[in-house]
Amino acid sequence: MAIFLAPLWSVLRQSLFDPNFTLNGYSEIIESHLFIKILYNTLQISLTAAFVTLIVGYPIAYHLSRQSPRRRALLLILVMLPFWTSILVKSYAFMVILGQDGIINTVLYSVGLPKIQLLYNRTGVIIGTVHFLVPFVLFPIMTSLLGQNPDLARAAQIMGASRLRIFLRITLPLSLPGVAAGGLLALVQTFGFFITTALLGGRGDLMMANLIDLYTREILNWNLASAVAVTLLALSGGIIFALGRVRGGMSAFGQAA
Amino acid sequence: MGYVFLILPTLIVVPLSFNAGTELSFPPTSFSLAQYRTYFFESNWWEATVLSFWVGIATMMLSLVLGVPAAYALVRADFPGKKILTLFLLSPILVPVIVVALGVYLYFASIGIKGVALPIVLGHTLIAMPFVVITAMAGMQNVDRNLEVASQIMGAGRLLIFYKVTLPLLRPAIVAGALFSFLISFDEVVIAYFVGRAGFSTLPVKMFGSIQWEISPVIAAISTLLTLLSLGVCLLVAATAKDE
Amino acid sequence: MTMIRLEGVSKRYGAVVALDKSDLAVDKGEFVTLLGSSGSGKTTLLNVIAGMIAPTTGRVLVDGEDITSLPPNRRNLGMVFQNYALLPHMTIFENIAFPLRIRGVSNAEIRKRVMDVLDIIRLPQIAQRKPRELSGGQQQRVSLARCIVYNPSLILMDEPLGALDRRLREQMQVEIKKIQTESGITMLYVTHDQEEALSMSDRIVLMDNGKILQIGSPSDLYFRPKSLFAATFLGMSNILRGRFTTASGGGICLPGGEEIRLSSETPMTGEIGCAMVRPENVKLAGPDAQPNTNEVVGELVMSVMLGGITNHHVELADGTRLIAQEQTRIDRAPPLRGERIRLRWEASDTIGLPE
Amino acid sequence: MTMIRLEGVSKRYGAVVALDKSDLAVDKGEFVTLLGSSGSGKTTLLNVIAGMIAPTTGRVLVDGEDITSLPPNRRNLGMVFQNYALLPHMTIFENIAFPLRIRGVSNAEIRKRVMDVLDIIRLPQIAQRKPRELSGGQQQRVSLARCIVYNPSLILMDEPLGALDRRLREQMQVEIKKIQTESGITMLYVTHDQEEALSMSDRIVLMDNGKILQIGSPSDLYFRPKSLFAATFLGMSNILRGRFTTASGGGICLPGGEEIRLSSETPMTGEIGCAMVRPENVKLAGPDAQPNTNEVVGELVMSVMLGGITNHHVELADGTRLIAQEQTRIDRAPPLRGERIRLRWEASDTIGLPE
Amino acid sequence: QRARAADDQLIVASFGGGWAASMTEAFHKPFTEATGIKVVVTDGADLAKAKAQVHAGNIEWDIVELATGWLSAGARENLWEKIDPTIVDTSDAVPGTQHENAIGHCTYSSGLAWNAAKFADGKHPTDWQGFWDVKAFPGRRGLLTRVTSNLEFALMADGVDPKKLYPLDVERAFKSLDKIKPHVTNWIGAMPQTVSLLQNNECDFVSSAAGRIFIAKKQGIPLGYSNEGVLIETGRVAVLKGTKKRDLAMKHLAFMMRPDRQAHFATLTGYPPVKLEGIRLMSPELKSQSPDPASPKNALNDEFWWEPNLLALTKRFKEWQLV
Ligand SMILES: Nc1ncnc2c1ncn2[C@@H]1O[C@H](COP(=O)(O)OP(=O)(O)OP(=O)(O)O)[C@@H](O)[C@H]1O
Ligand SMILES: Nc1ncnc2c1ncn2[C@@H]1O[C@H](COP(=O)(O)OP(=O)(O)OP(=O)(O)O)[C@@H](O)[C@H]1O
Ligand SMILES: [Mg+2]
Ligand SMILES: [Mg+2]
Repeated sequence: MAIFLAPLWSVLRQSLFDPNFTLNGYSEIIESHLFIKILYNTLQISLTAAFVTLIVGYPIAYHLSRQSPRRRALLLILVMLPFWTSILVKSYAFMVILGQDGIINTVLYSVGLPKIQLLYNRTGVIIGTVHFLVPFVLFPIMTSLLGQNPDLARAAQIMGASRLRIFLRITLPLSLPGVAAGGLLALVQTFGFFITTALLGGRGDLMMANLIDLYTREILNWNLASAVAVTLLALSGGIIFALGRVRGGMSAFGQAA
Repeated sequence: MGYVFLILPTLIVVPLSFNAGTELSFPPTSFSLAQYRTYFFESNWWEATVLSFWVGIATMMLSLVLGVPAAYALVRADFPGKKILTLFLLSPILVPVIVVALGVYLYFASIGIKGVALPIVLGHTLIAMPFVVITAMAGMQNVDRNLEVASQIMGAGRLLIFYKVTLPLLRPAIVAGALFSFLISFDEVVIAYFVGRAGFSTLPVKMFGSIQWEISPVIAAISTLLTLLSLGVCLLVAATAKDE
Repeated sequence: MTMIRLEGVSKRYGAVVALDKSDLAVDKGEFVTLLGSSGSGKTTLLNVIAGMIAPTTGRVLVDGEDITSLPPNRRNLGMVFQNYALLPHMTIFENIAFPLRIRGVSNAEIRKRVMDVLDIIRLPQIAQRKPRELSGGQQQRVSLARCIVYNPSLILMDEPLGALDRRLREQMQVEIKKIQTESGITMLYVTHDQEEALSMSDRIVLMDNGKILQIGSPSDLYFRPKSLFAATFLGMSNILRGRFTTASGGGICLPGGEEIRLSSETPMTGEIGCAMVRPENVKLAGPDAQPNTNEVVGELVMSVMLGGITNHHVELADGTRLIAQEQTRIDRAPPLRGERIRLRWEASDTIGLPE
Repeated sequence: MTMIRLEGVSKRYGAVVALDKSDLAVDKGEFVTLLGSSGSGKTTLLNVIAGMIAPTTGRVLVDGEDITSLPPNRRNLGMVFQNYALLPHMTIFENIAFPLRIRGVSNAEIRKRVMDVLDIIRLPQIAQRKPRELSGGQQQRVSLARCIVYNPSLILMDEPLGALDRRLREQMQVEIKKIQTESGITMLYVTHDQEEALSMSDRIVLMDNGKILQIGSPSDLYFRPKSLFAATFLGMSNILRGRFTTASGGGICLPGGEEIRLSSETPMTGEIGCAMVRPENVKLAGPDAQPNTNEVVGELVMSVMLGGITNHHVELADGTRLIAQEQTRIDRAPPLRGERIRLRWEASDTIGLPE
Repeated sequence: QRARAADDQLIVASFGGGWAASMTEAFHKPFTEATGIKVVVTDGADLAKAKAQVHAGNIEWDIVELATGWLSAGARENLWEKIDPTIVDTSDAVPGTQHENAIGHCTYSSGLAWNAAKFADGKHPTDWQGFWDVKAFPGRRGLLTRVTSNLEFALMADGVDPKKLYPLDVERAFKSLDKIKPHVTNWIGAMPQTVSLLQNNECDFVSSAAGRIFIAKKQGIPLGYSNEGVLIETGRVAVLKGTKKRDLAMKHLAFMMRPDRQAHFATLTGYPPVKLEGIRLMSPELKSQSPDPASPKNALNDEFWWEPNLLALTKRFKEWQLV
């Protein structure tokens, strides 16, 4: 418990004392245009990335859950690959794939389509972030898919339900706890991301964590850094609560539909 | 599709690792094992890897030992402030890791925890445990309450039920949590760097050091080796997994 | 000697009253059956005793001690679940061995005892399978085995034989009864099968709609039902509505004017009530039979052959349906549909009941 | 007109033969019951027809078309699961409405039809509850409702009434039978209850140990069992072992020397075999009764009262136990334990069976 | 662990990688050979960690390599020991490279780089005016996403005399930046990316570091780097406040001021010495590749002007970036 309290406590204290009690950090955040904008950015990037991650991760999790244990183990190797490669090397690899002379654009160009800018903008940030996050959403979803009673899907199938309907009305609703857990893991992590944005983002892609990093390590203004961190913490806490609501709301929606 | 997205960057990285010289370049201009030689024989890469492994494994153990019972309590028990406590347990991953690292560092310095690996393990556990908690909590949704009650009626105490009934049923979630906590530790730079001591760097810290100025292709070699390693482990698991 | 006593126990789920305020006392070594229709609160009552559901009101006492808030694992009882509750990750052997391991029984002893109960439930060959590799009835038997293997002082069974065929069911009934009488275990047994309740129980607790309606020995309940529900729930019954009279002992006057004589006097003279007679006591009178006191005439609606027995359904002029039960004969032509039939029975077989 | 035909269908799980090579044909509009002991392969057979289990060998044909590899949702059938398989995240209303929504039925129509079946299963008030808020029997009924609500052309039911008490069960039997006859649906019905099988079926498929033993009408199976298993499984039976003789038509000679006459001739003269007689055909002869052809003497072991019927268990000198079933009388003193009893029955009630 | 506490050992916090290897090669190894004192290099020098050590009184590093801005920021937090002039000889050095809290042991520069395979001479800008001139030199531009050096480049592009940049005219700098903003396709987050972006044709002209380009060129990657309009900074090393081995550390600093060592370092990295004697020891070829601090087209960075302004300007720069 102490090791949980310690960092939090020291962050809170740093945000309020410098070395005497001050609210400068917070007042700066509230007044500053920059913070509001970056906050908005952060939310936008995080939510988009988490959402896209779920969209990308769910089919993979679904596919994995339908495999025999042996094949699943084999496929999991593929899924875990992104973990083993450092983000800088990965950013290089992304450049080879998605860059203006990259594989994708070369293919597009050769079939007469215009090249598209996939890196060094919001798209790049999302791609990089999603790539890192997919394994995180995959496991919770897969776990909840594997835990489902197969008789339920079978019963629905006998009643004549198509695969799509079984998926939408049974498999998906029953896997929502896993989706929520995965989404939470993904979302919460993006709040702390900064290397990805710095490497693959464009001019406007600044996140709170970039700022905190800057203040902590280069400007040494720990008071301000902590104030930003506390704000971020409060924010993500709020989002989690809101998400909890939505989840309740979602099952209510399922009943009504 | 999804799989392609996940593996494509790795497919690029592997050839990068066989390039000679100290710059990345694709497609590779030469073939050599120079990067691997560097990794195995120069500037403590190997020691850093070993340290990272031990830290990763210790973090995994500790996160599981603390995180799984915590998740169990959070799902099964009913007490006021449950949500707040959940949030509190999750807080280390809600705060950018640099802030956590600072807090941990100052705290350990103040209570005088010494040693090479212990502070890193504690710091990593802090950020890895929330993952274990979340995955285990999601897994608990699939554990039939009735089974626990049935065991209780047969006379099993809470602890025994937890070990003999809940844990085995939670196994997939725990495996995922274990994997996460290991990987998070194995991948983590900032905390390992802050609370680590001079001369004892974990692999990511060492890699981070070597990419400030240039992206050394050694890193591509390391990525390739780790990929191969995980491949080996998973093949082993796959070979032993029962086909049901 | 009273072992379990429930005092004013009830359970509500929001607006749903799953169990109304109930009192019940079970003696040591007694075999008590909870009998009632689906949704009548049997499982709820059992779960309160097991400690799995906290009652909304009331207390549960064991040997005079209040255990209402004692956790299930400290109550030393055994339970067979309606939905089996087998541990999916363990083999059948390990499932059954589980309570023994909790009690620190030696490995050799565990082996022996598990194998013994597997013989009792007639599944000696499935020890190494997982629960999901068994059929429904097999799982139910394993659940039973897991409960009797460790001889708890009180066993709660929730429809332990519900998924078994009659033959196996009867064999299992005998085994359970044997275990119970030999070891003097107290048993609280839930069933929806009247025959099972009648043949196994020392006492039957008849439940309906969350309420205990009558508690008594099997023949009490069968021959002296206190309510129309009890009469109709246990076995088939023919009900004739009418007005009670006191003329010579006790009787009931049917709407058609027939007077039906009852086995005993009725205190409710002049009120609307029923006469109940069991189908097996109703005879088809041949066309040449003498008139009888308790006799009605109707039209044969159908005859249903149920193995050794055939039921003749007869509809009276006022629409009341009666059933006469006879032993099946293939050598004799059954009466035809629509035929006029005379039904008769003894006054001593007729019971008066309030509406 | 044959609707379903199974040709050489079998299912193995590793070394376990869940279903041996089986052939079966079911006509359109027929009510066929699979009857068998626990683990005999009933659920397996049903699942093969439903398409949930791929058979190891054999083909399934519907209307002459091979559907062995057709997915379940294209077979247009309904199924009631032994473990209910209700969707936990939907209300009861939504569970029952589910197959209707699949078929694009309008909302108003869905409302009406769901409410109608809720009435049929006698649970009109639970529409808004979740499955886990129901008792076992209530869940089973909902599962039944969900299946009949959309009138599939073939319904498979796996012990749909197993968790219900007799009264409700009989009501449900009537409802199911009504639905089936009125709409001409073909039904394949699994039960472990002989009475249910006998009273509901057009034909019964008797199964044991993964094999189909006999297929026939209820009275075929009851009165003309082809095997000892069939004889003993359907209803109670008394079995007397001996050696077949041909003396005057057909008979069997018991070890004690008594000659038992059979209803028909036996081709197996000289071989060891059995004579079977139903308990309800066995009478307790009073001490003054005339000697009879089929008559044995034994000692009364016990008398069990089962509601309207009492079973007298009698042990012969060679240890064979016979049961004589009589209607229960409270006005007459029952015979005492250990009393010597003479049992008799008609030759026409006696069937010869191979060992 | 116990060995580290030994008196005959110094701990140097370094940036790591190839840089650390060169530092070891040029300074630490010869120092150990000469004195028998072991030098342990630990990766990832970091100002925040330095501050944390001093704050917690838990000193682990003896010597710290300083990145841009650290000297002044650390001085504000009082993190550095004063250089002991009785031990360290800081005379005969390029003016402005030495400080009471740190020595300078090399200079490095940031400037303009391009893909030499794609742009022949004359087709690419060679100074910041050219970089700003999008008509004369069409192409995609990349700048590092930080306020420092960008303001200087903007002013030089706007015609301010490189020798009279400080105090910076901030308003003018941002106005100048406004002009180039639409043409900057890449805001680069990490130094190594500058090379890979050129190499993979993601970008045509970038601001990068001389040493970075030097190493890449050695690997045969076709890059160009202009020695005009560069911003020259000093590579510094300081002693962490409160170390128990202050004297030993000073001795090592003194060793690092040796001209021959600095010249050796230059051959490894391309970073020229600060000792004038060292510069004279450089090969002519290397000398021609190195920016000349004395050239009127080149500027010298003044991090002490930056220190009090950094927080506010960073904020302003990020804000400017976002809109
Ligand atoms: N997955 C499986 N693996 C191995 N054996 C199995 C599996 N599923 C069923 N069996 C076996 O196959 C046999 C037939 O099972 P089935 O479920 O068809 O029986 P059933 O007739 O429905 O019995 P019940 O009345 O008890 O439900 C049983 O002995 C059972 O143990
Ligand atoms: N969690 C719940 N929420 C709401 N109502 C419930 C809940 N659990 C049970 N009930 C209701 O309480 C009543 C009694 O249920 P119980 O399970 O005790 O019945 P039962 O006698 O065991 O029936 P069965 O023979 O069908 O198993 C039922 O009407 C049921 O619907
Ligand atoms: Mg129940
Ligand atoms: Mg079955």
